[in-house]
Amino acid sequence: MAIAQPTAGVRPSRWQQMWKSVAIIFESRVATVGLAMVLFWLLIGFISLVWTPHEPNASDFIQNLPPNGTNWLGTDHLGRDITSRLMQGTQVILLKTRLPGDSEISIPGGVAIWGVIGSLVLGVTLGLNAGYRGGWWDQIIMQILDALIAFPRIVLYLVVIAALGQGDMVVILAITITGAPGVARLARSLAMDIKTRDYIRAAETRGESVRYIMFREILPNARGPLLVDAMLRVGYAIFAIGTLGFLGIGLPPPDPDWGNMVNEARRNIFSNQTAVIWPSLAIATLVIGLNLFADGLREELTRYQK
Amino acid sequence: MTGKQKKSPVLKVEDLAVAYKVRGGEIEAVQRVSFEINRGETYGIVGESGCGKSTVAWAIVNFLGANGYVKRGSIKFQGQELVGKSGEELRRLRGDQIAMVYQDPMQALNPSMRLGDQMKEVLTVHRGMADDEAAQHCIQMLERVYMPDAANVMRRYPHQISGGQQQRVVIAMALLNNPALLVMDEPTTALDVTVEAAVLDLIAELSRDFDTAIMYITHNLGVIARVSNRVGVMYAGEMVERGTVAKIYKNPRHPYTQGLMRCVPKLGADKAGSILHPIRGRVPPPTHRPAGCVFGPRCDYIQDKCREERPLLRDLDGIMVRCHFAEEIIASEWTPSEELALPQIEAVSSDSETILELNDLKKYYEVQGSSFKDVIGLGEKRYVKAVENANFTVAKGKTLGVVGESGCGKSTLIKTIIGLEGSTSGKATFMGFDISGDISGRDEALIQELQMVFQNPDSTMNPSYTVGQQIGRPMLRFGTVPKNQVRGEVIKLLESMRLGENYYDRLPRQLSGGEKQRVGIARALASRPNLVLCDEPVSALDVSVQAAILNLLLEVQQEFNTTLVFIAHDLSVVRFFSDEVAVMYLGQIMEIGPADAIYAPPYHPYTEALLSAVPIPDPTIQQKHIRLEGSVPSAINPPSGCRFHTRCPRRKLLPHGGKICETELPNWQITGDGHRIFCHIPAETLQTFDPVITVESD
Amino acid sequence: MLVKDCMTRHPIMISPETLATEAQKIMGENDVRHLPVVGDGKKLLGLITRERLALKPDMMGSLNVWEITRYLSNLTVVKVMLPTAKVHTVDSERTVERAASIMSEYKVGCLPVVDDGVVVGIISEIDLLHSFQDMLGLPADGVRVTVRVPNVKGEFAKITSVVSHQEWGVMGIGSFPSPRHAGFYDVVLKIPNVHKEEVRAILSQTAGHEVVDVRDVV
Amino acid sequence: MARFLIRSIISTIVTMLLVSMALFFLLEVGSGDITVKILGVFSTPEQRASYRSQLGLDAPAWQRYVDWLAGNDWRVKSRVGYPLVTIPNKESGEAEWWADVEGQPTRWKLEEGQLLALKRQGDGSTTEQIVSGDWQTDESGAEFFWGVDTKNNAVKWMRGEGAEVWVLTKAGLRKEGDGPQTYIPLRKGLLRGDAGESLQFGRPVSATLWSRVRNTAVLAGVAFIIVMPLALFLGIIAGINEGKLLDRIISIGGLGATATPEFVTGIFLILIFGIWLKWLPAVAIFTSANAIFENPLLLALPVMTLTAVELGYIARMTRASMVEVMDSAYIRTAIIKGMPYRRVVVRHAIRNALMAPITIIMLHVNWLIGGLVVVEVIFGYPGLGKYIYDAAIFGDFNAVEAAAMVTVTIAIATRLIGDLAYTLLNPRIRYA
Repeated sequence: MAIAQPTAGVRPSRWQQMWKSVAIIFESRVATVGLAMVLFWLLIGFISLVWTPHEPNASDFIQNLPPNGTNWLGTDHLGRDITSRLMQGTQVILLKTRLPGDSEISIPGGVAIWGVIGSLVLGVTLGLNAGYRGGWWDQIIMQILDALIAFPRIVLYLVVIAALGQGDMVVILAITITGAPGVARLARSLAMDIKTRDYIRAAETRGESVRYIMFREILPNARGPLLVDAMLRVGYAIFAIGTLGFLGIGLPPPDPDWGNMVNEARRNIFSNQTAVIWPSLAIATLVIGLNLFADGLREELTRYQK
Repeated sequence: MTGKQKKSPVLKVEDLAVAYKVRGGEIEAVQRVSFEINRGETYGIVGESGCGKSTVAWAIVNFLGANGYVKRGSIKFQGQELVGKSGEELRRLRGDQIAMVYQDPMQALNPSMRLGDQMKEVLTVHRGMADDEAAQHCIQMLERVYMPDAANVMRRYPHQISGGQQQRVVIAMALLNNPALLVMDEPTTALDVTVEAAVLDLIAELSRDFDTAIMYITHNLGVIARVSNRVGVMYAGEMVERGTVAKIYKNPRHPYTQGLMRCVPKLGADKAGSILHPIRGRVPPPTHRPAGCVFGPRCDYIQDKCREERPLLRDLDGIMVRCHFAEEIIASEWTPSEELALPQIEAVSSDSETILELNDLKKYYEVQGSSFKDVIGLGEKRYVKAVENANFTVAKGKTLGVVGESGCGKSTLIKTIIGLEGSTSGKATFMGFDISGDISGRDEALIQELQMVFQNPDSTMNPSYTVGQQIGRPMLRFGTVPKNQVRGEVIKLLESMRLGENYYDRLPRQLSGGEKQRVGIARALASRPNLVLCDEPVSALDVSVQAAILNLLLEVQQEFNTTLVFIAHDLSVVRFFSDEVAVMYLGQIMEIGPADAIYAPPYHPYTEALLSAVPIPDPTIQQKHIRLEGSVPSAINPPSGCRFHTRCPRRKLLPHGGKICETELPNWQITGDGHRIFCHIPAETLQTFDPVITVESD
Repeated sequence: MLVKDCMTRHPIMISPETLATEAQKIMGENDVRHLPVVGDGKKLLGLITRERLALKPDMMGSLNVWEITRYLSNLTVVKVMLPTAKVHTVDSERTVERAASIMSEYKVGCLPVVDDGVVVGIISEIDLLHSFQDMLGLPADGVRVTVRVPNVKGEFAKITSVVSHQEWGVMGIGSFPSPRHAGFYDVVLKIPNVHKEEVRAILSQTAGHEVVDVRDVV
Repeated sequence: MARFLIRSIISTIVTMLLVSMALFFLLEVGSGDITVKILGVFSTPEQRASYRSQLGLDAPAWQRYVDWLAGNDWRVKSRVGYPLVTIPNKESGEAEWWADVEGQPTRWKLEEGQLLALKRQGDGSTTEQIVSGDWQTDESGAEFFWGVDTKNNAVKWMRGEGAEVWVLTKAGLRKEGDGPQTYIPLRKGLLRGDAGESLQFGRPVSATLWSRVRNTAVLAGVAFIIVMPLALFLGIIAGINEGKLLDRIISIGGLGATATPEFVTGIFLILIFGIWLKWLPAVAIFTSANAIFENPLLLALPVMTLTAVELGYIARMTRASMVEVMDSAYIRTAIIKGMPYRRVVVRHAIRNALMAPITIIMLHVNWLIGGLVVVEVIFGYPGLGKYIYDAAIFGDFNAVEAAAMVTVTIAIATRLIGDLAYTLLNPRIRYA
């Protein structure tokens, strides 16, 4: 066959290929800006693991100081350094999860990350089963998911926390439960689309097992949209953690939590306005960054597919 | 009628170049295209996909999207330059003096507006006509395009009428303002062959009555031969040849046109016309066009000059051709080069064993109604009778072709055989084992013996795995090849598909449609099956690639002594390919027998109608004019008696206008040598019909 | 013969914003003498003829060369066209002779064919001449014979019965009041594949009929 | 269409049942001992157990679920032997349970081993009467009596074995003899509009819930009226200008507004309008449940916060849908038919483009409710959201259940409306 081979025999290395797929991000200005915002907070988080300007939980300073040379962003109503608290606030969201019990053990990966991973695992499993098997499987799974979706998200959080109490694991569970229906719906619609393809027929005519078809034939082709969705979900999760913290039922103290910082500073809003601004900005920029990144990525991916 | 001179062309396109701006530059999708269309003339533009045919059409109506523009050349409509006309002036021309009909009528109609409203606005906006007056006009026009129950159709929504009717509505809508130019872009491609034939008749009639100039774009050489007087052949964004249909079809001068003619099956009087010779390679994308002659890399006659210099359009006995050596190239003296050589088909001994046998196989699907009773499960159960009493045998190493229009049950038939669906009743045996249930009840060894080749090249391969992984999977799964030898076996298979070892690590998106289809065939053969079911394996491919795939299938059949069941909607493809042919209509096999017997009298009336509908790319061939009325009835409540009786053009040959057809099932009439016809009309009468296709003797 | 059968369909039409110079060019390139000016939906707004586009001396007198150029480059056809009210038009369902009488009465060379205000075609004197030729069977070979008959009921039937009795075909037929012979009609017939003397002999046999002219037309 | 409707109605009913079960079991079974919260941490296990049985919490969970959902008077009736009725209390107006003894509303109490029947008179007062002859005997020979006590429970007394119970009074826990063996708190059930008593306030939940729902409806309604037309308009404008500057501004602005949590938006609005500009009250003090009607300005900031969040979301949805529609073949047809651009957009595009957003907006209502909780907490707005929040923090599960069921009902009802609207807009389903 006289087909010109674009690579002329030399196959690009794995790294080159990976770079090529990553490079899509930089095609989109929106995604690049979003990524920069997320990376900024990740970097802050990693720095805070080894260094913060002051002890985050210690009331070492005068209360309600405006920004100054020592306390770059001022102090809060208990005289704690806001800069240090803000920096450490990234940890519980993105970098570590405290295990229940009195032990001081933490596992890597923040509450938001584990929550999203949880909803991905649960949602994808349910969604693939509903979408690929169809029939009664679909009816029953969707009915259950519909019931979950019918709960206003925050009511579900409140109910879960009212029932199980506060804690990192509870928040992860709450995020998992509220996120799973959305993931499942997406996975289901992707599975329903993909299962009409002829390569699924080919697998069926080979007598492949249902599990093989769902996880080996369908799932790899659904990963693009699922990844973009997961990115958005990390944003939602941070959003939710912030909201829970703000409502005073989020991650337990003593480690600083942005939402809770806003909540506490709000009570002193007339005497100290800066204290409420910083954590608010932090949450907003991180969530917006993730959204921008996901949005730009999605746009770029659909363009790429065209 | 009169000796009136046709003074000026309705449309005159000169040296047109259309470019699209893309990231980092622009692509010239169309270059150096010139042609003109006269009043009342139908001008055909033919070419494979990606040749820029549609771009020309969009350029004429100046609808090239945000990033496309006419880079060079001129488009003159009725003496006025269209390039650079203001938006408002263009708007007034569109829908008034220039109208357009394109491929998918379902997409072209607004799903949430009544058809009447969509039609009326053409008149109310352009002519400022009152609403009820416009409605009257629309109904008249719908009646003019033979739309049954026109007044009622006005109140309907697009999804409530059939595809053929949708296309009639679109055509009627285009003609409402009596345009001087009608641009039609593949208007019948999405339609079934009998519906297509009726729409083509309609187009010819309208062009005559309204004196409208029609620009007819299609990939189908047969359709061009039927509707148009003159034709332009496009290849890779250029018009490589143009002239009258009669001349070009008789004696094509450009190597590409010649190649096209050789690779489309012609449903002629004899089987020899069905031998196909593919063009090697594929159409280059606009970004990778060669420097010299665009067809150079695929041309059998390529010389140095062709690589260096772009040929100009030259006049050769009234045909304009873009080739340096057109005088020296004579189509009839062409012989296939070695790589395109046709497989030698040896006659398989006819007494070989039966491998597949179906006895009264039925497949019904339960459907849910929409009444309250149905929803709560108390309604009467209704069924789509997708396959009814299928009876046939296939001998080892032979090919059975199954033909029929969409919805005739041919796909369900093979899904049932392969086990994607279980049958409702009846018996199916394969190699002596029962296969009437679905695949979950079948033995591993049996599954391995039955494989399938799929229709759509874009979805036949899993985009996430490499070619090698996908071909290797059946080997691993069935353990036909030891694990460490899989790679070698896959490469062997790739080579017999004429794909090299370097394809092993490629991903599907790096392959062309034809290559993907080859890999699909390789995957089906990987488990060394005895029977391969092919579901329209070439219908989504360009004609020049189709031929290569068909020939490849024949070759592997020889090599592996595989039995094939081959589904197609196109009678001409099946003829060359099959030993036996079955014709299906609405779930029922109407006629079955050796291929040659199907294409000659006695015909089943449906086969006869199908044959007369197929567009044949040869203007010298005469076809009987038989058109089916109405549309295919629903398979939920198929007509009683003979399922074809509602549309049968031959029914009146029977006493009492064929009353018996409505009430009683016909018997199978055996007309010798395995040829069976399912019809009430006696075989002797059927025998007296003239052949549908005759070659004009001049 | 009705107007719709002999008119030119899909004539070249222009929009009112077209420049006069552009209209002139279109006329020249396409060899037409009349251009209907139409709005959206091909509604007739007026008519442009060559004369209309010619510059009128009284208008030009006061302008210098530059001003004329500028005037012309901005002149749109809407300013010089004959407005609809003054354009003679014809319905596509009218007879050809009706169209001919309008044209001769008003001494115009062309009529836009208008149905419900929408231009569906154009009929010119050339078109009428074409149908006249067709009527008398001009393009084909045959014998053209002129028979003078009295203006009495039944005379025409006599000719046709003779023709049909002979099993001749008729390719064209027409009748005119005989020039300078009041009370008579000249009937012109075109008959293929016969000898002209044979025609003369047979048609002369009818009492009262006189063959005034017979000739082979090639 | 009938098929579609029936399906969605059936599905809605099943969903509601599932939701109510999930809610009930999660809260009542999952949460810890509510009596600790009511009686305080210093109460003894004995006191708690007694109080638990008075609340009926010692019954099996499924039994309590049925009682909660469908009431239990119809079940208990056969034990008492008389029909059970509710009669409003003359003073408080709250419903009281009485047994209907041949037209005479009656309750009972056990005092010093004596069974007394309290008969309600027409003026609301009661007369006492000793009814020792009403004791019944079971198989083992023990004498018992089923009746209605003065605290709206169906109770079982055993003759001569008055149980010791801890009764909660205003002054604290008090030990009483002559207590019943078994309590079944009588209720009409959620389906009949009885959500039980608030554990926090000791009053019927429904008494306070409805004014809260009304307040929230006002807040959400005002926000909705502002958001919908504005968001759809912005979305359409952005959609037909795809890729241009205007589109970029609307899209990215919308994304920013949606991605910012409500409490952040709210705080910033308070800072800007309440503290820096001093245009609006920074912290609204809602003196009474009717405050919003007396001073509508109090609504301004909550509405603005909700608007900011919802606007971006709906506008972006509409934009995406509009972009897709404008790219479709039938829009191309309309343009090629020579329709003016305005007409193409208005007649051909908008209707199709609005189908998707309308269903999504309706699905989005429960997101809106989430926003409402936060907004009401920030601004101290006496609405449903704050009610749920307060109840959840206290662990008042009767109140949480009732309020959550209200929100779920609203969410599901709007979804049904969304489905209906979609059906009406989309002829493909309407005439399927």
